[in-house]
Amino acid sequence: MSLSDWLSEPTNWVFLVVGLGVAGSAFRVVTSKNVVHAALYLVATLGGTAVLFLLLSAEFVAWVLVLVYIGAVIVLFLFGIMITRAPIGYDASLDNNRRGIAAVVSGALFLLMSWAAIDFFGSEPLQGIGEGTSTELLGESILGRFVFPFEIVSFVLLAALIGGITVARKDATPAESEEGV
Amino acid sequence: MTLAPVLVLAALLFSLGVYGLLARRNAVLVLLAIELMLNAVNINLVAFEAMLQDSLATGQVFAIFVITVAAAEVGIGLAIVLLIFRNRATANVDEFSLMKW
Amino acid sequence: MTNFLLAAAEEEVHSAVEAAYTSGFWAEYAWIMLVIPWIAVLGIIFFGKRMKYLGAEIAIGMLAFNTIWASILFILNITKGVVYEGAVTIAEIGSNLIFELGWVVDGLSIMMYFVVSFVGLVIFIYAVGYMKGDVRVTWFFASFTIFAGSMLVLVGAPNLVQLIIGWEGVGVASYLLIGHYWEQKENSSAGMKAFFTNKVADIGLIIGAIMVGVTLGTFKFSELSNAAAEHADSLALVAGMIGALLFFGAMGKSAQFPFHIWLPDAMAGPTPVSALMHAATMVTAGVYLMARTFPLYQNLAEDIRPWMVAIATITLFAMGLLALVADDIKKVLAYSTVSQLGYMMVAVAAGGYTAGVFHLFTHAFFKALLFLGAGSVIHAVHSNNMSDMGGLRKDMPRTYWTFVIGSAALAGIIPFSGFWSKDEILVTLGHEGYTAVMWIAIAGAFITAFYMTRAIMLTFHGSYKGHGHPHESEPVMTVPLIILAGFAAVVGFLNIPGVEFGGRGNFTQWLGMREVVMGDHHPTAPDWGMAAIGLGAALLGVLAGLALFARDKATQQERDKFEIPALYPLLRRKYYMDDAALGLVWLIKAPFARAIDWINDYIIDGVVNTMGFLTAGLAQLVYGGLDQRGIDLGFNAFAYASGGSGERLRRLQTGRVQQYASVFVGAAVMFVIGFVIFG
Amino acid sequence: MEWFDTWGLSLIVFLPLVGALLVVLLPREQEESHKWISLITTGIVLILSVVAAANFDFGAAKSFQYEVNESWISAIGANYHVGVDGISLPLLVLSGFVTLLSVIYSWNHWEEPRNPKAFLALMLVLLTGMNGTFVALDLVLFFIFFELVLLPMYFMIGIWGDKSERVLPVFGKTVSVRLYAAIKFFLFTLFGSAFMLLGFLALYLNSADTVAGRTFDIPALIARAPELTMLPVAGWIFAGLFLGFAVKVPMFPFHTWLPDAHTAAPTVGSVLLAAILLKLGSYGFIRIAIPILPEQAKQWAPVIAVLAVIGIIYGALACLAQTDMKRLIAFSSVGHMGFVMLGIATLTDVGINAAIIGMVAHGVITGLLFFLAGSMSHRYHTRDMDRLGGNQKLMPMLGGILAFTAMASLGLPGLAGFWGEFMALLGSYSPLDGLSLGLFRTAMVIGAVGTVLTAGYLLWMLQKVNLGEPKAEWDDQKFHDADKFELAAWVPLIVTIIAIGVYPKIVFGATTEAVEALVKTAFGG
Repeated sequence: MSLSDWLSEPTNWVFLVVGLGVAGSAFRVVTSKNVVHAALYLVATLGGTAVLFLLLSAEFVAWVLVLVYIGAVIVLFLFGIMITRAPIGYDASLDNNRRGIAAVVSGALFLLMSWAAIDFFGSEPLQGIGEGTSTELLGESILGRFVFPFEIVSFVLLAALIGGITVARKDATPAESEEGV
Repeated sequence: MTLAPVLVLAALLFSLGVYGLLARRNAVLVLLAIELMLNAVNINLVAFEAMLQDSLATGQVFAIFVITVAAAEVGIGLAIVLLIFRNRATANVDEFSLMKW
Repeated sequence: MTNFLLAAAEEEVHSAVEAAYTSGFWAEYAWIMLVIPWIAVLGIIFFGKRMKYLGAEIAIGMLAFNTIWASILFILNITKGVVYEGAVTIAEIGSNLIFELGWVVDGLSIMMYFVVSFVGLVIFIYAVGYMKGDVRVTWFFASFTIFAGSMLVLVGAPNLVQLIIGWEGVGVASYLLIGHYWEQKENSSAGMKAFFTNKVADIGLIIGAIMVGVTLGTFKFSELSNAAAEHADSLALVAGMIGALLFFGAMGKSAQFPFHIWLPDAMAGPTPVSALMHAATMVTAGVYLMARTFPLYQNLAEDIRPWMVAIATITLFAMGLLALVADDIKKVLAYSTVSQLGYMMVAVAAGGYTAGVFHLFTHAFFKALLFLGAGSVIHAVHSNNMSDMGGLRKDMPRTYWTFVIGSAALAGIIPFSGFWSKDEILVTLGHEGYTAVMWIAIAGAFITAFYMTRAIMLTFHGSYKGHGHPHESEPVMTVPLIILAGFAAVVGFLNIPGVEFGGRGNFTQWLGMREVVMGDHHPTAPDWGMAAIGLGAALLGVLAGLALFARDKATQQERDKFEIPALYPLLRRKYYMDDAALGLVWLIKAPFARAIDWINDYIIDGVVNTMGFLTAGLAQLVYGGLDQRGIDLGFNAFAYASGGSGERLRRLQTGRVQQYASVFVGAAVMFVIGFVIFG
Repeated sequence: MEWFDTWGLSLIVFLPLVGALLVVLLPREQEESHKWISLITTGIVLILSVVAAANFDFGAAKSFQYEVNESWISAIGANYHVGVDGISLPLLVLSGFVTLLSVIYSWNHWEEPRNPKAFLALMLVLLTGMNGTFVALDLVLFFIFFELVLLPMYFMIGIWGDKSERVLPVFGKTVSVRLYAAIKFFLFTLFGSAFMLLGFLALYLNSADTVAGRTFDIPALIARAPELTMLPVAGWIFAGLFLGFAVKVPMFPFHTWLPDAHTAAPTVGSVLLAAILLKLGSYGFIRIAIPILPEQAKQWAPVIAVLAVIGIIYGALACLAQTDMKRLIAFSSVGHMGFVMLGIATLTDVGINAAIIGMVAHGVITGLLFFLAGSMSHRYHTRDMDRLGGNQKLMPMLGGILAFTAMASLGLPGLAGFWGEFMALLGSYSPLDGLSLGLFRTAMVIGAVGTVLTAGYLLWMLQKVNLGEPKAEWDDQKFHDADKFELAAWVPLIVTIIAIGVYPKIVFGATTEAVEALVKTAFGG
């Protein structure tokens, strides 16, 4: 499939625009010198991802992503940032001094994974795009075939909730002395 | 629309996540990077689901699970960061050193 | 070389002698002598402080009792002959190793019982006067009694193990009494030196005893003697080694060169201690051991005897020279003692059992007398140094005359006791073919007479150089002097060849050990030629001493330097032996011990601690992951493993959390790439 | 007395546990009752041990007496099997004896943070562990008691130990002396006993061809020794047992926990540690390692002998470099246990008898030395020998006892310490047939040199601590000499030292036959 063929499809244009946006904002998430900005860039990334999900006809997941992530998690993050009084604004010390290694490693990882993706699924067409997955199917699937993992996840969530409260409670501070042997 | 570009995008997000994980000092930012990586996984799941057209929509189901777990992880992770910050007045990963022998 | 056992006649004589001996009540209950000193020790420790003489009564009473008992045995031995051996088994290991405590009563041990008890009694009485007003009279008598008890255990020992018990016991008593004035470090160091030197020599005694025990299956002297007499094959193989080792042990206690170094320092103890232990009895324990095991040397361990003779000869001559330059009167006597011990040892080593033991016997009296006399002088002038004395003849007539008698006996002037015993040694040496050694011994006699004349001149003649007005000591001290002087004068007659007392010949016959008939050379008539040579040497020494020291001179050092300039530095430094010994001890204590300590703390413990830290790090790694404080494994485990070793290190290591992750991810990538390319 | 024949030993072992329970149940304020309960319990235990010794059939010392063999964990064939023979009897009596004296001594000697209740309870638990180890005839039982001993001692050191801090060499870390020592002690022993446990399991797995027949029973394993010792893995099994016991003894180079633990431990802790705990290791060698794997014992004997001799010299030299009195005494244990191990390494009846009497003698002598060192540091508040001196003048009675004990420790003939040393040397002059004569005789000579060094450091210690004029810093202080509780604890030890020294048959009477039988079974002849 040539580039012109690919470009002749309108959804691909949409994907291109959204994908570049996602990639760009994701890049800013990990490079921004401002904690709040980083969090907001993550919002953009996630929003882009939601659009992508819509393109891939996964509406339900897309809305879950928007609601849970953008609605809850990011808010949590912002709270965390506020509470830890991370400097809101430019802060050069947000990165450590091993960015080079990190860049090389992640670059290599990226090359490897994209090579693998292209090599194995290079021209795999995506069928049925735009048809949409019925929420009913998802519901049946989750509460039918996957009910057990679902229950476990709910437990994990509960445990995380309780754990988070326990850990962050003010009076549950660890012993003052760390003189242990 | 083909699969490969989506996968490449996911790989890019994952790699950026790894970069953030390795290069960031602030614990909150490290958590953000982890979110990026999880998100890349989600994209993969959904994309493969779109390719395979599974009758159970397994990919999407698992994407939802991942989102749930990610939420849990963020919750507990931030709680820890908070706690450490309260005791140590820093959220920098390389200054966490709670135990001495 | 006399082989005293004529193989054919041996059995016959042996049984005949055995039949003639009797035991009787006094011998069968002789263990009482060995036990009551220990009861006395307890009595002194618990009740001594409350008594009028602070416990001396108990000690003296005990020794008086023992003296009577020993005298009875002595008389029985002279008239009838006494032999008895009894023992209590204190341990049996398997069937072939038996430890016993017991008592042996025969000529040799009776002689020693008598010497220890009698001389001890006299010296204890003297000590009551000498120690009056001392800081620790009770403790002094307790230790002294420990000594008496140990010495009796030693001489009464029927086996080597008991001998070792007594041997170390007298060593401890010596340590305690030399360090009696332990407030000064020199004194306690002298005690330590004595104990330590002896302990080194004891290695020989202990290993020798072990070899005897393993080879013969018993530690008994009687068995040892029988085995030696019968040339037991098993014993013959190791006899030379055993002989050398036992002699090594004896060298320590009897202060033979080069173990003599402790004895002069031992003079730090109170004078009665020097008199009884470091002159009369304890130091002769080595000679006693040689005499006890004499058959071994006589029959099996012949090849080491020349070495023994050589060591004893060095001792008797070289140590006599040291007595020439000492200023401390007790040191003069101490070196003299070492020299005389050399005489005893040379006699025993050359094969003169009787000669050696007889000299031991006479020496006990006259040397104890000399020490007590010196003590009396020291008591009067409050100084040990002869440079603080002089002219005491008029102030202390009784001390003077007894001292002169003692000196005459020591120097070998006829008819005092030393003459007879020394003469017998010279005769034995001549007879056994050690002619060169004999001439050295004669030269030694010259030196002996010389230094004793010097001591008398410097102490009792000339003008008084000390402070205050010296007075004659009180009777409690002078009466013992007179008693000992009497004995020192006459005991020599007991062994005039050909002269008999009682019913059983003279000293030579009384000493006969029960196990084997002593066949060493003992002349039947006096050897007047040898006597003349020996006496001549002694008189020459006296004359030389008079010539040099009759005139009063300003200081000690001046005189010495003037007279013997070449030898002086060497002798003043005691042949550098003490320095060598100190160097050795320092070497062990400082670099060696410190090195070991360093190795322990840094290397062995270092390894241990490293393992500990690593393990703890690992534990923290695991624990950290589970910690309820929620410390995230991925973030901090490595940080914990690294431990809190400084801010800088910590930063570096915490950095490694992410560094490790980099490596981890990078490695995974590389691995997959490699797998893709090559797989 | 029929019940005694069967349950007497169990009473000796578990009565202290009951006592500990009582102590724990009573409220903390009732110190007097705690003390009395402990005293009565240990007293009864000692009396029972003495009764056991009195009723002991010395004619049959080689067989186990008062034996009880009940099924316990049938799934793995572990039995509750206890009994004493001539080898364990002296040690059993010793442990009751020393513990009783420790309780008496403790009456008015408490280290901070006092808490007599906990301390006494731990001491009683310790007694259970020690007695249990000496009577256990089943490997599982043995292991449990062997490990049970660790805990109370760990807490004793960790809680009542030295409160100061020290800087570790090499690492430059500052650690709390007591915690460091406690953990080191615990980990070291645990490290060794892990290997020991592996050895036990390997023995169990090879103890029979069928699963049902497998057993942890020590006499049964000894009976099977000829097959066991031929196993290909037997060498590894012995190595495991060796490691476990050698750490406990401790042998060079596994000894470094000992000086730290002794120095840091409270007085009574050091006493019990020196007097009894160290004996568990050498007892294990005699009871388990040698009779079950005789061939391996033969192969390892030269190694043990060499390590023992190194320990003797090493300990003595290390002593000479110490400035801390307690640490010096601790290092002296390394040397003395070296003699014990040298005796064991000879694999002869003489040598093993030497080891047992050496163990008993070291128990009473070094125990007493630690009592004295503890009492002295109680009064001077320092153990630095450079600051001490003139103790004989300040406290004549205590100084006299110290001098006596030092003399006993240096192996003075006529006192208890002599026999162990002398007979160990005697044994190594003629070790078991097949062992290298040259090596063992060299070991004998070096060991004899070791006695000289031993005398050296003990006399040196006496000179520094006891003799001389007291330092100026003590001028205006009042020192009270040994009090009645101290004397009550020490005099029995002194009497024992003299009694064993003069009449070693007290110990040998029980051991000889048992040891002879052991050697004969293991090595024939």
